[in-house]
Amino acid sequence: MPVQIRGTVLTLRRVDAYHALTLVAPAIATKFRPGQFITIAVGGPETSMLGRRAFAVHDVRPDHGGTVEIVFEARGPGTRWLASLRARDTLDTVGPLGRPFPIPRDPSSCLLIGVGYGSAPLFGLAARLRERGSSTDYLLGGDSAERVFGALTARRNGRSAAVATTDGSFGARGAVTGLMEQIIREARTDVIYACAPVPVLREVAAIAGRYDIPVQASVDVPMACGTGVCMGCVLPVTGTDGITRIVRSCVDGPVFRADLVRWDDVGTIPFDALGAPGWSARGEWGGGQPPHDRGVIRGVVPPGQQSYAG
Amino acid sequence: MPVQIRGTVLTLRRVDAYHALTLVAPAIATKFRPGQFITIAVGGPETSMLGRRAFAVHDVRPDHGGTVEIVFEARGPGTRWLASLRARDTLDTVGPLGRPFPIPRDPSSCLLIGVGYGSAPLFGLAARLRERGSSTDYLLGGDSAERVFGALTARRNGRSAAVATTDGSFGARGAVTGLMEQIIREARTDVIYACAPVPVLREVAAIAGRYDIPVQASVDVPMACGTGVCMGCVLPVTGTDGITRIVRSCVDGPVFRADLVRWDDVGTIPFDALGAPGWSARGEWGGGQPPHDRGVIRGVVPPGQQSYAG
Amino acid sequence: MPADMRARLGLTDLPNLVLSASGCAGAGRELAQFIDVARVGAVISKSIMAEPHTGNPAPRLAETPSGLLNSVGLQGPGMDAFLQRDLPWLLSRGARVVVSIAGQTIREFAGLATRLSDTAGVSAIEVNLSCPNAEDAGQPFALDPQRAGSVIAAVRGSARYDIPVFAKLSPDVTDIVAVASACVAAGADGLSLINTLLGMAIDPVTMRPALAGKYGGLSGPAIRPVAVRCVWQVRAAFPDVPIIGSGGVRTGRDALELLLAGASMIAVGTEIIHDPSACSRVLRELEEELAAIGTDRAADVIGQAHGRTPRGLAWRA
Amino acid sequence: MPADMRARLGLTDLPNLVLSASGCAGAGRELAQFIDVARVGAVISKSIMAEPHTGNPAPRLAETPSGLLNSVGLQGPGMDAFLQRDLPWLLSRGARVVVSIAGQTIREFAGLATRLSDTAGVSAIEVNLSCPNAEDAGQPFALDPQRAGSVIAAVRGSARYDIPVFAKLSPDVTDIVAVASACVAAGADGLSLINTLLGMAIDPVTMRPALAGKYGGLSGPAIRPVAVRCVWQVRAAFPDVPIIGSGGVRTGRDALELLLAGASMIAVGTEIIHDPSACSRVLRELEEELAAIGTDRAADVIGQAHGRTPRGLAWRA
Ligand SMILES: Cc1cc2nc3c(=O)[nH]c(=O)nc-3n(C[C@H](O)[C@H](O)[C@H](O)COP(=O)(O)OP(=O)(O)OC[C@H]3O[C@@H](n4cnc5c(N)ncnc54)[C@H](O)[C@@H]3O)c2cc1C
Ligand SMILES: Cc1cc2nc3c(=O)[nH]c(=O)nc-3n(C[C@H](O)[C@H](O)[C@H](O)COP(=O)(O)OP(=O)(O)OC[C@H]3O[C@@H](n4cnc5c(N)ncnc54)[C@H](O)[C@@H]3O)c2cc1C
Ligand SMILES: Cc1cc2nc3c(=O)[nH]c(=O)nc-3n(C[C@H](O)[C@H](O)[C@H](O)COP(=O)(O)O)c2cc1C
Ligand SMILES: Cc1cc2nc3c(=O)[nH]c(=O)nc-3n(C[C@H](O)[C@H](O)[C@H](O)COP(=O)(O)O)c2cc1C
Ligand code: FES
Ligand code: FES
Repeated sequence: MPVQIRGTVLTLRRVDAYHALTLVAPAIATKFRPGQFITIAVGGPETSMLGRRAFAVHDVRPDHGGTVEIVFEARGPGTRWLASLRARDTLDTVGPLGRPFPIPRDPSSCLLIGVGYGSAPLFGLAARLRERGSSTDYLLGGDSAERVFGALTARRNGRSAAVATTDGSFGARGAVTGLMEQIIREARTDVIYACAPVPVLREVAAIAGRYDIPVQASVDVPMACGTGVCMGCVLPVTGTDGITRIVRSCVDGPVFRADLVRWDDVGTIPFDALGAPGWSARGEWGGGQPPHDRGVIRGVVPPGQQSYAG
Repeated sequence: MPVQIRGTVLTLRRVDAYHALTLVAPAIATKFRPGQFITIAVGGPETSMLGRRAFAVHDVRPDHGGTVEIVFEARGPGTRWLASLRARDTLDTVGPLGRPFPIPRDPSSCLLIGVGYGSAPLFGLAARLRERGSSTDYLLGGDSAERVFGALTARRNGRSAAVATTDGSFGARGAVTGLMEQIIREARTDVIYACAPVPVLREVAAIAGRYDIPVQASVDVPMACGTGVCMGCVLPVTGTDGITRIVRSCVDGPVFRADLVRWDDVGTIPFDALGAPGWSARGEWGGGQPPHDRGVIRGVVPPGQQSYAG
Repeated sequence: MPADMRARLGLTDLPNLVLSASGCAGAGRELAQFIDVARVGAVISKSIMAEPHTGNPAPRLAETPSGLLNSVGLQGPGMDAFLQRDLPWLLSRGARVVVSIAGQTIREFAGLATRLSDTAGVSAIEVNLSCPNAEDAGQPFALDPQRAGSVIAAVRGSARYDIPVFAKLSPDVTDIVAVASACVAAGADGLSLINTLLGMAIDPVTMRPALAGKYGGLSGPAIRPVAVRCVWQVRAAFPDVPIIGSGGVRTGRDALELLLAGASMIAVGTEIIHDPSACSRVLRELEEELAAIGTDRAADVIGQAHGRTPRGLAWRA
Repeated sequence: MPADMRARLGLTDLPNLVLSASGCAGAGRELAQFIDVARVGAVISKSIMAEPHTGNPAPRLAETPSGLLNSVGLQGPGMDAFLQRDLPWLLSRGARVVVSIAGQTIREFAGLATRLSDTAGVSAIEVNLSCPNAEDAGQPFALDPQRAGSVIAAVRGSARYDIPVFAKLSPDVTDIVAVASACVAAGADGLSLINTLLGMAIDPVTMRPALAGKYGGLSGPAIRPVAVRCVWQVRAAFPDVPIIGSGGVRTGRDALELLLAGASMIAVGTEIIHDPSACSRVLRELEEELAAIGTDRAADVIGQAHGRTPRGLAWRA
């Protein structure tokens, strides 16, 4: 169960392109499992920013009763505000939230893929995996060298660590997916964990699929509440019953089995999703057009066929 | 001419019930004259608070090219935000604004009346008055001892200094106006300067009127822009031509000749004000009712007789 | 002594008058991780449709200054699942439940009301009139007094006599009193206002509407002045009709503002997204506000701002 | 190379498309202490009435979350004083001037337009339709398509042919496109939107309306999503009618949002109260935004968000 607390800023420091923020938050630290995230209310008591900001937990430590560390990029107004904080400031913090990374029962060869700040949650996961006797290979990426987070730690702790950057300033030039197959073959990967932008995850899932390797993907979808009340963070995901549902990534994720996420339909309502306009509980098509003609509801829905109010 | 600058916080400290904030603001410090004020935008880059906050300048000093000190009470969200600042923070600051206290040409016996943070602007004024050979007597007040600002300085620099507090915790019990007549008689006061809430100023004006002593009153009326563009800070003031106008206290004040302010009509539109519904340029009454029946437009105006939109 | 915060909703006694607004409290379970749902005045359900409904594609939310734009599009499990799963759960936890209903035709609304009448534990029905009217090119019912009234008449006619029916109004109209009037005439036992304002945001990076649904409903503190005005106008016209006031309530002080304007109950919406324990915090803060002004019963401040004699202008005092 | 920011208003070339909104720039002199008024696209005057007018009693302003409520009530010196003092001053400083006019009857509006037609240096007339209609119980003209159209027809009929007439619309209507349509049909050369939203605040200390005028107009970033939506809807209906977009513009990015939605010019209002140099800052920031997206001419982005093919969803990229 998540808790809501006022966490106190212990330290805030620059790490290349990112900021690392350590919060004193015992109630969160003690419950946390790798892959879970926290949300923070930003902007102070009279804030104009109503959405909570979600961050993967990078590290938890026992000092001060329990601290939680996040690593973030100051990209928009909320994260810029966070970057302006100082020690002893306090933050309305909720966590731990979401489904953690599942850990394989038996020792396995695990490949951990992180892009940008997506690498942050992988190190805690790796520690847990190693505790259980698994091996960890890292594949980290980013736009440029200063946006590859944690390469040093990966080198130190991983069985192997590969890096790819878009501009080639560190490691191979290109996307992390360019290096994937080679690593999979060399490391005889059993399981992949990935935390990256949606297009990268989609590609990771496709490649892994060809090798029949299960992928646990942590998705980065815009969130507002993080607790499941706003229905803002939805993705189309197929259940083990074969039915596609529009699920909330904050409570049903952020970690999903990548083969169940309908990556090509992210940002759409697939026509065969439970409760979609064309969907029918009895398996009949509601309208006259054949299913493939109805396609998906994409982007701009004609007004009048939808409700803007909630 | 006022300027808009980013002032840097040099120091912020508690002074009894108040906070004293010193800003590095050379362009304002060099132009400032006692009685003028500055405005500050509060809440940071994504602020939800659009009104600028007005503060009398308490002190200017030459260090760092010129600093400006204000003294404020953290009473609402904007001033609470100001109270949370730290050295080196920067503030969008505009000043110096408004009409300063006029200084008598000839040496005079001046009584300076301040209530609460209203005392703040009096000390710079006193220095200027003494430079011109005038004497200064102080009469300071507040709800309680810790809300009387600057009594020590007043004792040190003034010819005399009297104090009154509502709860009697410092000086006489009651309002400053209770001590006024005695001081006026003893000090043979020629001119009064007063900075206090409107009801106190009204009373000061009434008493001084009986002794025929001119009062320069600095009014504390809610402001939003401080530069004259919003028309929010209006008061009914009679001109030397005998015509009452609805004037902006930020540009036509904050210092007014107290005998010209229509204290009883503050918060109303007197029927005989220039441009009031009953007013006519030719001195005839527009309607059928006698003037005294039309009264003033007070408080809630029937909708439809006014425009809410600007 | 803390003030008496109780309220009455038809036959149901509410422990307090701070409710959770429709669509902002999930199915109740999400909220229960942070607060005791039995201590919320009542939980207003997400608007329930007859069938399961996916809602709109993502992105569905955009942040705006002191506001939130949403085009969730009434995603929900449908009435069956609600009655089988969500309602019993809420009742088992001791919550009082107002069921918000959403239909695209008058018949659908009537059918939903009938279903709810066979069910125990429904404290009231809130009719979400902002739903698109399938028979009128998708225009929300709430925009037209006559259409709004027809929906309310149908729901009132189908709902069990002892379940109060509240009409939830949209502020996107020239004359909200006219819509309120039509709903009251059609038998509404109470009014709920305001729903979101029609708004839009453009993403400067994609240069396209930020929401997949293009338009969104604007909520949050940004709209509070509109909510206060609407509550005030409707209260002035119908001083005896209970009003659930919502729109930008963030603090106890905001709740007090709506009560003074004439709301008899308060619903907290967007602030739950921002602070999952908002309902209990707002209640506590409201108690403090009432204590500060020396009021024993929250009910005593309802509509007080309409008093004839101005209490004087604060800044003159 | 900085983008070409020019715009055209009837026969007048504007150096740029960032204007100061009516009622938020004083008589121009106040602004000139902080920025060069010759570099503002145009100064839209405070709405001018025929006679001097005191406006409403104080308090006239209340701060709300990301917004401001005002009931200034059109305080002003009247047309004579404006023509003798304020207009010549602005022209002497090299500013382009749009004169906003306010009347309480159709005849008054027509009379004001006639007066302005005898005057040199009026780049356009903006008709403030939110004025209370004395012949209709004080209902603002802007709330009724037919009444709004009548005012515009009268003004267009009285104004010199070469002075463009812009109708300033209120968002407080069920169907803003219907009002826009009536104004265009009546001869409006352009539309200005949006004016403030009707709102209200209660002072929790006095327990009375915070504004002496009770109701106030809500402005500022809080209302931007409503402004974007209104501009979008009107642009979709009348792609060839120039729109002055206003409502919560605080930054160059906000200005870009309104341009993309379909405004051809931008008016900055409340932000001038918050930042006296807002007009020049917004212009500079807009130039930077345009440079970032590689646009040579501001005019090229106008209405671009209406493009048919979605450019993809930002967060998928
Ligand atoms: C499960 C999860 C874990 C995350 N972990 C990290 C992390 O470890 N480090 C990090 O730097 N970032 C992380 N993010 C992304 C982070 O939440 C956003 O970068 C941040 O919210 C942007 O806030 P802003 O004010 O800077 O930007 P804005 O664009 O102004 O944000 C506006 C609104 O959109 C939401 N939003 C915008 N982009 C995102 C996004 N990519 N994800 C979620 N919400 C978004 C914000 O929450 C807010 O409500 C994570 C996101 C999720 C969902
Ligand atoms: C000329 C002048 C000089 C002043 N000098 C001082 C000073 O030296 N020290 C000090 O503590 N205060 C001073 N004030 C009052 C100070 O401006 C207000 O206390 C402050 O703006 C309140 O802001 P807030 O956010 O705390 O309160 P809020 O009540 O949240 O303010 C909301 C809005 O109302 C306006 N407002 C509310 N009360 C006042 C008020 N009394 N005066 C002006 N605006 C108000 C604010 O500017 C803001 O726009 C002065 C006011 C004026 C007009
Ligand atoms: C994400 C979201 C979903 C909503 N869903 C509904 C809904 O299903 N039915 C409804 O009547 N109102 C819905 N609303 C409107 C709220 O119930 C409320 O009336 C409105 O948001 C104003 O209150 P607020 O500012 O406190 O949020 C929704 C609002 C939000 C923000
Ligand atoms: C204090 C104030 C006074 C205003 N006066 C007028 C006016 O006289 N005439 C008018 O048409 N609009 C007036 N407006 C409305 C603005 O011109 C503008 O349309 C509106 O505030 C929305 O833009 P904004 O959010 O940028 O302020 C006024 C607004 C404010 C805040
Ligand atoms: S972020 Fe609100 S439901 Fe997931
Ligand atoms: S504060 Fe805006 S005119 Fe004085």
